[in-house]
Amino acid sequence: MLLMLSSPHAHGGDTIRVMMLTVILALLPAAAVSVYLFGWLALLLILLCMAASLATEAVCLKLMGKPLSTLLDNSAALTGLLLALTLPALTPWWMAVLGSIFAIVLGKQIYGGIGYNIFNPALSARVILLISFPLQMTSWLVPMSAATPPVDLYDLSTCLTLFFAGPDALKSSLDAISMASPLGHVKTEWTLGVPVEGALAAYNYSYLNAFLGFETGSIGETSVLALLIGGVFLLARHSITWHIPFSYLATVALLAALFNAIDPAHFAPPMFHLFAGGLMLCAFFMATDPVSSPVTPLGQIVFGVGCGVLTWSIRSFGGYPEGAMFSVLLMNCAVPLIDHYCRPRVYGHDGRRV
Amino acid sequence: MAGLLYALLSLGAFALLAGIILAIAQKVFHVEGDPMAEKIDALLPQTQCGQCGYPGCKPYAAAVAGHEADVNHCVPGGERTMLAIADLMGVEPKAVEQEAAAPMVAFIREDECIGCTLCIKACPVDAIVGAPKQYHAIIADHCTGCELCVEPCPVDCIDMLVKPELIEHWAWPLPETRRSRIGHERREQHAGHA
Amino acid sequence: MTEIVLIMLSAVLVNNFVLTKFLGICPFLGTSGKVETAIGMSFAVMFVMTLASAASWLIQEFVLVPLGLEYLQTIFFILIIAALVQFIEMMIHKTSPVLYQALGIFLPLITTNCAVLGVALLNVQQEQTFVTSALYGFGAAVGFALVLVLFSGLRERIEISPVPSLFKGSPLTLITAGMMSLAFMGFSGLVKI
Amino acid sequence: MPAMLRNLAQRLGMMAHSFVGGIHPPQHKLSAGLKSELCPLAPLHIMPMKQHIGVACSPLVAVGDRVLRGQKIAKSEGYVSVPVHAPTSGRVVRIGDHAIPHPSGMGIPSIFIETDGDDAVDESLAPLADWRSMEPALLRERVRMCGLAGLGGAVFPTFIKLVQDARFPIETVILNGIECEPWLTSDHCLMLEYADEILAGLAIIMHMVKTDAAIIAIEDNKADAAAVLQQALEARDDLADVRVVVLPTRYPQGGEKQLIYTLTGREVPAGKLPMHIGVLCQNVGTTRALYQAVMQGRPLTERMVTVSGDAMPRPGNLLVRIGTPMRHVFAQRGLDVFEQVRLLHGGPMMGELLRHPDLPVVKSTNGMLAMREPTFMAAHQPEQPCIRCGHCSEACPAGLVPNLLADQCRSDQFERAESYNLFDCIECGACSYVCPSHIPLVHYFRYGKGQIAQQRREKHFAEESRGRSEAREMRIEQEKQARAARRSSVRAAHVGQSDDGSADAAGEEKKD
Repeated sequence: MLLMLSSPHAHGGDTIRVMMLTVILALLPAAAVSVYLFGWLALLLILLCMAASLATEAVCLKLMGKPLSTLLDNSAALTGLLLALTLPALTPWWMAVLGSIFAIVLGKQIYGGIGYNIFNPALSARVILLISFPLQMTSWLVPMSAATPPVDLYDLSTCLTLFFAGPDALKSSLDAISMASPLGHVKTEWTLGVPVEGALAAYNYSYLNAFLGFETGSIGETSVLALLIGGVFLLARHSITWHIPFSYLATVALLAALFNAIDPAHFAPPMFHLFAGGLMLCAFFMATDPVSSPVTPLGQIVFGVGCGVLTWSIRSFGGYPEGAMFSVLLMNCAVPLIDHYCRPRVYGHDGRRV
Repeated sequence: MAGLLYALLSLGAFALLAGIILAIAQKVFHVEGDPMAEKIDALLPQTQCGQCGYPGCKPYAAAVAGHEADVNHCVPGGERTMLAIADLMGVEPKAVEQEAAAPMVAFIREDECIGCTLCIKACPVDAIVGAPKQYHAIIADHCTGCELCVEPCPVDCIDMLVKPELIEHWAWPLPETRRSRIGHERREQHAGHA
Repeated sequence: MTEIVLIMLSAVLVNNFVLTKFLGICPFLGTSGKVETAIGMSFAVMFVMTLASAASWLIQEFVLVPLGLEYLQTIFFILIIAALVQFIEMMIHKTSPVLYQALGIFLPLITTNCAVLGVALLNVQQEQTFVTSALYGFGAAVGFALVLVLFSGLRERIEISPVPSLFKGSPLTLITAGMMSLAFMGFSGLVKI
Repeated sequence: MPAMLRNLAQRLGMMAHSFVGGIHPPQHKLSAGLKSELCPLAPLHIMPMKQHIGVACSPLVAVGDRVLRGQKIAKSEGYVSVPVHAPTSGRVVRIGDHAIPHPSGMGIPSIFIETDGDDAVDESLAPLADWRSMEPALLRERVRMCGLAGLGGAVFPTFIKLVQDARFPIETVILNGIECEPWLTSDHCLMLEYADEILAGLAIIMHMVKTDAAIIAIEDNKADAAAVLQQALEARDDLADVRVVVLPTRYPQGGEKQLIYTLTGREVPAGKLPMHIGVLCQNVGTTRALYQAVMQGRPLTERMVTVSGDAMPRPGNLLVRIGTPMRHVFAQRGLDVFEQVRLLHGGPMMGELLRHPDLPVVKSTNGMLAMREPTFMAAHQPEQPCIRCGHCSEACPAGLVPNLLADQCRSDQFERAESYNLFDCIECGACSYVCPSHIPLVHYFRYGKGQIAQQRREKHFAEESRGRSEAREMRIEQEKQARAARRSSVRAAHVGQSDDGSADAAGEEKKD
């Protein structure tokens, strides 16, 4: 056997598997917080999404005649975990399974498998679910950190009933056990004419709670602290670079600060924007998904700024309370063009090339 | 009745106006010759071999530009030329009818040559030198391998030889990996459309 | 000023003709194979759409309404569009033969691009002024151009991907367009016009 | 992260300059610090007719001729070319094709010399001890005659770089002792043992290009060599403006363009040479060979070769005659069974895989590595899809985006690859080294470059053919017209005989 093998004949030893595993590890703090907040329900959701993703991936690989060992690259598990963390705790089991199938099939395998997807698989599935089931996807369960949680989420049987049979089985309605998320609350109140400060005061909003993750929301997006720990871990392990998270968060913060200074009644303060909704999760784990983000540093900054502008605009003016997911998907569309126009300067060439 | 008249008149007047503007535009933007033919000619290998059924590369280019000929008739150009032309013309690629063989050069066995000059007259690129009653010789660097000289030779003393490969012209092949074949699969798929 | 920005934003993003109103899908799919072609098509459509919406407003206001000929709207608008398309076709043939070849049948087919006629009819429906209808036409064209160019970038990337043979070509193209449309739903409600 | 800190440090002016990208592969310099040894003469030497970049040579000797060490046995056939010399005394036994260390495995014409064991030296070239008073052009001719080509591995004819051009005066000479390839220690060994000769060679180069400033660049994993050179430098009084600069180890620091940027903060513009920005870069091995050529009148017949690798029983640095079969060299260090062993010519990052050990040592052979099959295959795992992590563009010292380039090369989008600056790739291999998907990026670039070169040749040939074809058509047309004109004049003459009046008219027409 003599293949034509070109230099280099040495390799640094990085593998896709380890890179994906690193991201999964980085998500563990956020997952832990989600289990603390939503008890067994969060754990069930995470496990089901991961299992469904792996199973779907296995079926796809089988259908396409690819080796099943590809499963071991951990990418399907990561997609499942990411999807679970973006879902509300009240997501019924079948919706979670459906989402996982969407993520793997429509998000990834249809484009040729790992490395070829154009949109972030987890996010595209999340948006499909949001648009298909708007009620369930915007009902936020009251977490265990609340003063009087309506259901005991640390009780396995309650959670199993809730998960597989829905709130009706517990003889309670969706409304009784759910509450508004801070972003949703502010948006609704604003349409009713209540200024932002008033809305936040009425919500008993506290920055500390939001930072630690005691507000409600999708199970994995609540705790800024846990997500920051994961993000710093990724940065330290060189799994991601600072460009996207930094430019994304900085853009949102700058826009929010600017407009908050102009009209504090309409525009929420920067801290609120940074701590609320899925911004942190998106900035560190979704927008940085290597496959669907630009390759070059300049391109990544452009990408991050674009995400930031879109997120803030949709939150401030749009019909949806949260724009982080949409903004990442929208910027995913622009990645090929960003890659084309934001290439680094090549040695020996000055400035821009044709 | 008046309404109908108005309708007819206004529509007619407007159409007339548009017609006049377009007529002027036609004069201004008149296109001389066929720029596409030249662009296609530049892609052809210029062997002038006539295997496409046209007397040379330029006539074939003109035929393709005029949508009279398909893009896949250039045999020595092979798949790559076909794809380039299809790309330029914005049409679906078609399978090349004949596999392009390895590049060849003609060679005259001098001891058999009778010096009839028929091959010299046949050569489209003047790559054969010689005078009547003298041995003829091929300038290997000029020969396009079109084989047009083989037929006219009355004593069959012209051989087509495979062009020797030079180490300087050696090029790396694609890596032998599964993924590297995607490009080829894509081309094959295009070829399958024909 | 604010109004102008809002009209543009609305036409480009919120009510994007291709991804929200699903008009002009045919050239959107037909000319998005390569970025260069898409850019050429974008400019052609921008030219036709802007001029067509302005001209159709003029015709509507000064010919059709005074003469009570509103029922001839469609014919007149088509006539304007057809003339403009003829004009730009000659222009492109002269200036860029390669683009002319690449656009092929889709260039004359701008005539029947429902987005162009759509914008002219919508302008009349929404009782826009001359300036706003020209702006709306331009905005719609920019929106068309934006998604066309973005989409062509995506398609160039898909082109070199090992897509399962079942989905090769138009199936995946349509799915991707659908995903883009989903993403554009994020803009809904952004501008209330 | 280190890249980020480095960039930051650069911005803040804490570090002078530093090329972008780069990697830190494990050094594996097993043979570092080992004394060089002479490789015993092999019974047969094989001298390929082209061991440099440029035009091949043609033999000057015939089968049966006796040759002496240093005798010119092949002359250069073009400007970018240097002659070949006999490595030892002996008899020419054959002239014919033999495989050379080249990825194609193809052979080129070579001269086979059977060693007679005397090692008698051809003394026809006199030492030029008073080089200081000599014209640079004369010294340059000596460098050419002695067959010098860049011994760092690129083997570009040295004399061409030593040209003096009034428009581009050389300001700084850079002596490249970086040797950033893992495993290799041949330059290191030379610097430790022949510091004086290297400095003397440097002095000659500086005289030839008329400059006083030079920088000797050494990576910090060779601090001992830097110290030795510094000491030798202080012992000389003619090299006052020469500095020894120790750089932090990073691959590919030794790349000419990268090194020039690191040391001077200037980039060699694309398509230009270092000369155009007033810099001359020479490898330490070449510099020592230049010293030997000028001061001792010895053509290039020998070079330092690192023999190493994890399958090598006794790694070391050997002074090997050019043309020595590699099998002979490996045998000196205890390797004579080549099963489950992969042989590399050069370092692991830019070296070529050899198909077998029956190849001659050539001027570019800076190292010969024998790797165990598992070690080797660990670096060549099956290719997986690109996940666009961007590590390759972070590592690229040329500022390219390797993953996009590879996509383009793979799908034959060569025009686009060119517009993405494919030809600015220096093939250092940093991208493939860091790729978590094990994509052989450099291989794709080589494929792309080869295809583009071939297309250019074809295009050039097509244009020439078109010219010839058009000339022929024009000639045929002219002949036809001439014939037609002749025929009509003949006919006119014919008609004239039968009818005088009309003949006159025709004649008048002709006059007009």
